Amino acid sequence: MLSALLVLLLLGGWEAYARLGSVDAFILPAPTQVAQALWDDRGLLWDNLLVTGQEVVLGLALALAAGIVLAVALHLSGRLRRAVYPLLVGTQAIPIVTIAPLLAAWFGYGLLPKLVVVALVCFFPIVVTTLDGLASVDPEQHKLMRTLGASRVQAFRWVEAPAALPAALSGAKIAVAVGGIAAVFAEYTGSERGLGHLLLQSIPQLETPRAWATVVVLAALAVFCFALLALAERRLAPWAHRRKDPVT
Amino acid sequence: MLSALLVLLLLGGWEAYARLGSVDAFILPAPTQVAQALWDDRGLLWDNLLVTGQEVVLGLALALAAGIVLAVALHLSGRLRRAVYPLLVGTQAIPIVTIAPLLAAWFGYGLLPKLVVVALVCFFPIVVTTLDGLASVDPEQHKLMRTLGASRVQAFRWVEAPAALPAALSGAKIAVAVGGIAAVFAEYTGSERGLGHLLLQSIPQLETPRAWATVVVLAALAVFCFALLALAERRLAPWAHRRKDPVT
Amino acid sequence: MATRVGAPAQEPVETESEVRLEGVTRRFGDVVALRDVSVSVARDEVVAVVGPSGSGKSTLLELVCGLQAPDAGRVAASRAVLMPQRDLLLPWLDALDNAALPLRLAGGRRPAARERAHALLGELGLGGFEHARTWELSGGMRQRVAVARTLLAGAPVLALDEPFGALDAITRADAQDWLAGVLAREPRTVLLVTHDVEEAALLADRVVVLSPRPGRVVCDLPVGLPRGDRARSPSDPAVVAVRARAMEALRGAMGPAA
Amino acid sequence: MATRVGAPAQEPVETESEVRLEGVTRRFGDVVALRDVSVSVARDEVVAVVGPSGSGKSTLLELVCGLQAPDAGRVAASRAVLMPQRDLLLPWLDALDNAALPLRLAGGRRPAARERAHALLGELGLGGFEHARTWELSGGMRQRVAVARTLLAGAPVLALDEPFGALDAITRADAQDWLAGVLAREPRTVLLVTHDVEEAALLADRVVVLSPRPGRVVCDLPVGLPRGDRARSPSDPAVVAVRARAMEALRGAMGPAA
Amino acid sequence: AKKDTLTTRGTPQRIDLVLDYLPNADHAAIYAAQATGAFRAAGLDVRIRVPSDPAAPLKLVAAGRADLAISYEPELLLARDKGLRVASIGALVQKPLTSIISLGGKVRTAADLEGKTVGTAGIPYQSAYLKTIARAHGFDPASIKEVNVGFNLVPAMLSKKVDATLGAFWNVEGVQLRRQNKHPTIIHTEQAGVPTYEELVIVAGQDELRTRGDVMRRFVQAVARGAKAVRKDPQVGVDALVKADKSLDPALTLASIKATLPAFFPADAAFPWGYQNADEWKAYGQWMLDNGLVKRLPTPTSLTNEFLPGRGI
Ligand SMILES: Nc1ncnc2c1ncn2[C@@H]1O[C@H](COP(=O)(O)OP(=O)(O)OP(=O)(O)O)[C@@H](O)[C@H]1O
Ligand SMILES: Nc1ncnc2c1ncn2[C@@H]1O[C@H](COP(=O)(O)OP(=O)(O)OP(=O)(O)O)[C@@H](O)[C@H]1O
Ligand SMILES: [Mg+2]
Ligand SMILES: [Mg+2]
Repeated sequence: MLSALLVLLLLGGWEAYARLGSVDAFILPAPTQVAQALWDDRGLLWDNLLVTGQEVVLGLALALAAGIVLAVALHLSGRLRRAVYPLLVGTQAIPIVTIAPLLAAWFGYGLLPKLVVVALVCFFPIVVTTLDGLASVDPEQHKLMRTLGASRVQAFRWVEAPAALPAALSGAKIAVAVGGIAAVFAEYTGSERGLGHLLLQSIPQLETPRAWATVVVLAALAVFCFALLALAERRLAPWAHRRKDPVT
Repeated sequence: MLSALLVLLLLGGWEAYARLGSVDAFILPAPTQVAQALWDDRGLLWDNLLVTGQEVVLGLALALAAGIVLAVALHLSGRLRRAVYPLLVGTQAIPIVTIAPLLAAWFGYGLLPKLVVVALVCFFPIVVTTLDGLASVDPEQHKLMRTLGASRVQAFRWVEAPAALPAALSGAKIAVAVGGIAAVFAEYTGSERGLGHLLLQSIPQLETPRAWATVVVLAALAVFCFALLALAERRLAPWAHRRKDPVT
Repeated sequence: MATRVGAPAQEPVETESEVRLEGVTRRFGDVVALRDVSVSVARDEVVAVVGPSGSGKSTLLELVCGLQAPDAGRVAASRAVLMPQRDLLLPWLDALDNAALPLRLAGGRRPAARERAHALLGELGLGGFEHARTWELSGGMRQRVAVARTLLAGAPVLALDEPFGALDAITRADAQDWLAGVLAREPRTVLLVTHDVEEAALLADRVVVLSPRPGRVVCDLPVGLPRGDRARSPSDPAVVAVRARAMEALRGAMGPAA
Repeated sequence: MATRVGAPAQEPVETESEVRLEGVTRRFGDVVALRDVSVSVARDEVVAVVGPSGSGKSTLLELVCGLQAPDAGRVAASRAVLMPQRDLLLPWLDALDNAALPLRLAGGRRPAARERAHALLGELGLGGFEHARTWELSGGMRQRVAVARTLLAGAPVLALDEPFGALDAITRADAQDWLAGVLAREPRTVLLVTHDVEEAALLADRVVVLSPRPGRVVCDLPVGLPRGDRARSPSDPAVVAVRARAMEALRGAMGPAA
Repeated sequence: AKKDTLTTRGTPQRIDLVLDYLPNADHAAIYAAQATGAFRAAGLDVRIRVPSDPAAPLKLVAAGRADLAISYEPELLLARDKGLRVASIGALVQKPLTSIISLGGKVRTAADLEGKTVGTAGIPYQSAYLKTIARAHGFDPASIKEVNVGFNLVPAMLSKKVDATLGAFWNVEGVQLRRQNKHPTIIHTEQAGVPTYEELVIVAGQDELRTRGDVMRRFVQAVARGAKAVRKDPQVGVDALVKADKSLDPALTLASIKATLPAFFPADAAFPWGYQNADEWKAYGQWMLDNGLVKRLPTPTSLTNEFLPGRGI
């Protein structure tokens, strides 16, 4: 309700702003023009969405796997954490343009370098939140596991993993939201298809409505992935989402 | 110790790989070349670091303020959350190139558009983790506040805010680590100075060692900011960081 | 006096009782925690509630405090503050700040609030632990901090859920004496859940016995000593009598299972 | 039998006692929780520990379980499993899985583990709540789940920290009978912390009384009934006698403050 | 006083100039005009802006968010085809800079491109260049395997992922590769069958031509003076550029300016600096139309030489 209203208000304001010529259409097209482009280019957008979607999904899977394994490894060994964590933080400061030539030299121009870029961008939030989640487990629960004779792995399986799950999912939500844009960057460094490629083509051709339509599709992809994960969260960690207020 | 060893091993391997000519020096310079560039260009790097550092610090401050205010607002109103959260997620999918002309039209070419870009990139992790932190407060603690007659604001001040603090700091750490790269992107939208500008200029000039030296400086900036925040975390939320293991 | 109404609405309650439950039923899914419970507590009266584990005692207190709503019947009560069964100390505050929390919530300044809390913690035998972090306190110490916090809320009605449950016999006797003293000096309306029938008989004006789940009122025993006379000993005949009758009622309610 | 040694190392302990503390001191910063405490528990003996709140009872159990190390003296014990004072049920598991946790940790399959836990929860009066989430249980129910979990760990030594502290008199009596029965069938070495002196006298072969902080052993009272005879009643003269002497010792230890 | 010296008194006129890309040797004339005070002497206070991407300057000028921009002739024609009201008022660089570069001698002439793998930056008209070149040399355009390598034209060659690239500038990457002894083969597109065009042009809003003609004239003439100063002493351009952008390598910039000097001025000395050849524009526009890059033949109003030194009035 409010949601729809807000969106309408926003679109209305934007339309008015664009229509009143406050800013030219090739800088900011009106929503109706974008909608028109969405419709006209639906085939093009859909085909490229499939390409980018594949990159996002596979890249995210890679990021999730790598991120969680890394977080667990760093959590289990304090020495490893002190050694590797700063390096991980450092990786986040590497602009793709700098390593794009290296990635191309190693992996060519196919799907692989895109997956690597998406994974590189997405794994970090997962590592940070998972690690913080693992570290903030109630010490008393650790004691409980020790007294029940649990091994390190078992303590992880029964206490640390479930306790850290909500935090890890926070990180995954961040990753999933930026996954699309990561794929776009990856496509910028050389590709023949995908939404990023489409953007790269539409911007110099001054196809501004198409560029914005592409962005709308990207945003929809992000929101969709995010919503999916938020849903998964409620199923995976019901104890962190119980009703707050029994009295209305 | 292990940390130093690991770094040495990594650098050694890299040096060998680069020196053995497996890959052209214009694609991947050897660490010694990068070190040389770091030394030779120290003045240049330092000057540009100051520019980028300023963008990062101010942009992050903006992101933190906006992120926390937004997270709190979304937390307090479920309707607002349902309306605005998807839009926020959507913003993360907007490639800067698309809105760069708009930013230039609105904010000109000075510091402001850079701050906006940095803030746009950095505020999202803060919103997500803070919101998740606020939502996962123990319902029993909410009951306690209600029975003690606390107002909504007081419940926030005494229970929700401290309980969500560790999660919010997780988000801030992610933000701080990607702040540098956000500033680099921001500088791509047009600037004469800064590390991002330096990087872009080094590409056509084939100054690969300088590009990598710039990346090293960026990484150092990220690690520095991250470490600072990790330190702050231990002081701000000691209860989430108490000793895990009384027995050695 | 706030009124919370379940399904069948009823006419307004008389005002001399500060807490009044009428025909209250509370369900959690298939589990019926309380069935058709009516209890009322007059101003400055102390009513103890005893009953088997799971008979709905904590639920009853949360209803009185407005933290839950009845599924049927009505609940009317002045502002009541709950001391929850699990102490729920906030780990980001030290012992003193935890106890002083209600004073801060009422708008008090930190130094003044801590001073009052300091005195109370001392009376409860926690002198020297004012600055301890919550995880540095023993179980009984935590409970006493929670008691101090509840008292400082200054509400007309106190709903205490096993306030001394984690205390050893001696510390407990001290704490009971202390509470009786406090109530004699500044009378309050108290609903006291306890698993100790002797404690009930010692501190209360009336003892309400609940049946096993679904909780119903089995009997409502007046202690029969003058209201306000709080200096009792376990050997007072009235106390011994009520204790025995309550035990009997409990046993009877538990039936052949016991 | 694991040995944990504090500052002054000593010679090996004899093996007939399954738990042995010798001259143990434990400090937390300025707070001395235990000072020069020596206790030993023979195989299958049940020793109750009573003492004022904050006297170091929980600390003593954690020392025995190897969760803390002494600052001085030595601790030697077979594998001991702790039932912590706060139940520490895991919110991501239901009641049954919480109770079955130690079986799973020992490598058991889920169906078999849940079956054993199911039986035990039934004996403890929790039939029908096997699938309840932890936050749907009452205080006393949570505690019983924790007791079941501890028993299922199958360790030779049980360290129980107020296992029945949140139970009403009747449920508690049932639980005590049940525990006595379990121990009669399959004897175990037990260290039982309780604030209820009667419970101590009813269940234990010996009652150790600790002084207020810093905890020291004030006296060590044998109940004087044959080991293994666990079917006692509160009115047994031996029980009554030990109860009285323990109370006296406690009062004495608390000194003029009481 | 010389005819092209227009000195204005009073407060200088503020001009926002958006470059096509980061400052480089191509902009030597502009920075020289700034450094030698030619702008100030012309009563202009020029603020040089570096854009977000090469497509932005045209949009900003068309939207009135900038006064002038540096852009590319093909981009300008494309923009006009999309309805942006912009026009070129002078050529900053007279020739195409976009070139085919190859390392390792695999491609020595345009004819060698047959059957080769060529990296491009993925810009649409680059494909059209390749097709035109293929046809001009009598081989099947389909035999060229085009790979979009984004920013990484040179690295793609260095890592031998492509045999040649189309898109790098012969006066920047080409010069630098030569200086680094990589022995690049450089093929200029206009010599390989693509119609010639002016790589960099000064762009103004079409509606401003009338209203602010005086300012445009002063601007173009000041830049012309900068260009002449650079021709006289390339070091002037180097100093001005490096002062404005410390990340530029002086030696490379000097080499690059020297290499570009011939393209800074019309081949025929009879024409003033900045002269645009309308016939060449027409031919290039026709080529764009033929290759489907624009929908209509560009009109002559795409360019005007009216504001050049010694023209108009
Ligand atoms: N939030 C809840 N969700 C589901 N069931 C609940 C909830 N709270 C209480 N119950 C159920 O209601 C019944 C009464 O619980 P309550 O906590 O009131 O018992 P109690 O008398 O306080 O017991 P105890 O003495 O053990 O604390 C129990 O069967 C319990 O499982
Ligand atoms: N982790 C800790 N850090 C600091 N002090 C502690 C810690 N654990 C226990 N103490 C202190 O040690 C003393 C003994 O605590 P312990 O929990 O053993 O008492 P207890 O006998 O179990 O009391 P209760 O009956 O109230 O549970 C207390 O003064 C307590 O404050
Ligand atoms: Mg209860
Ligand atoms: Mg204890």
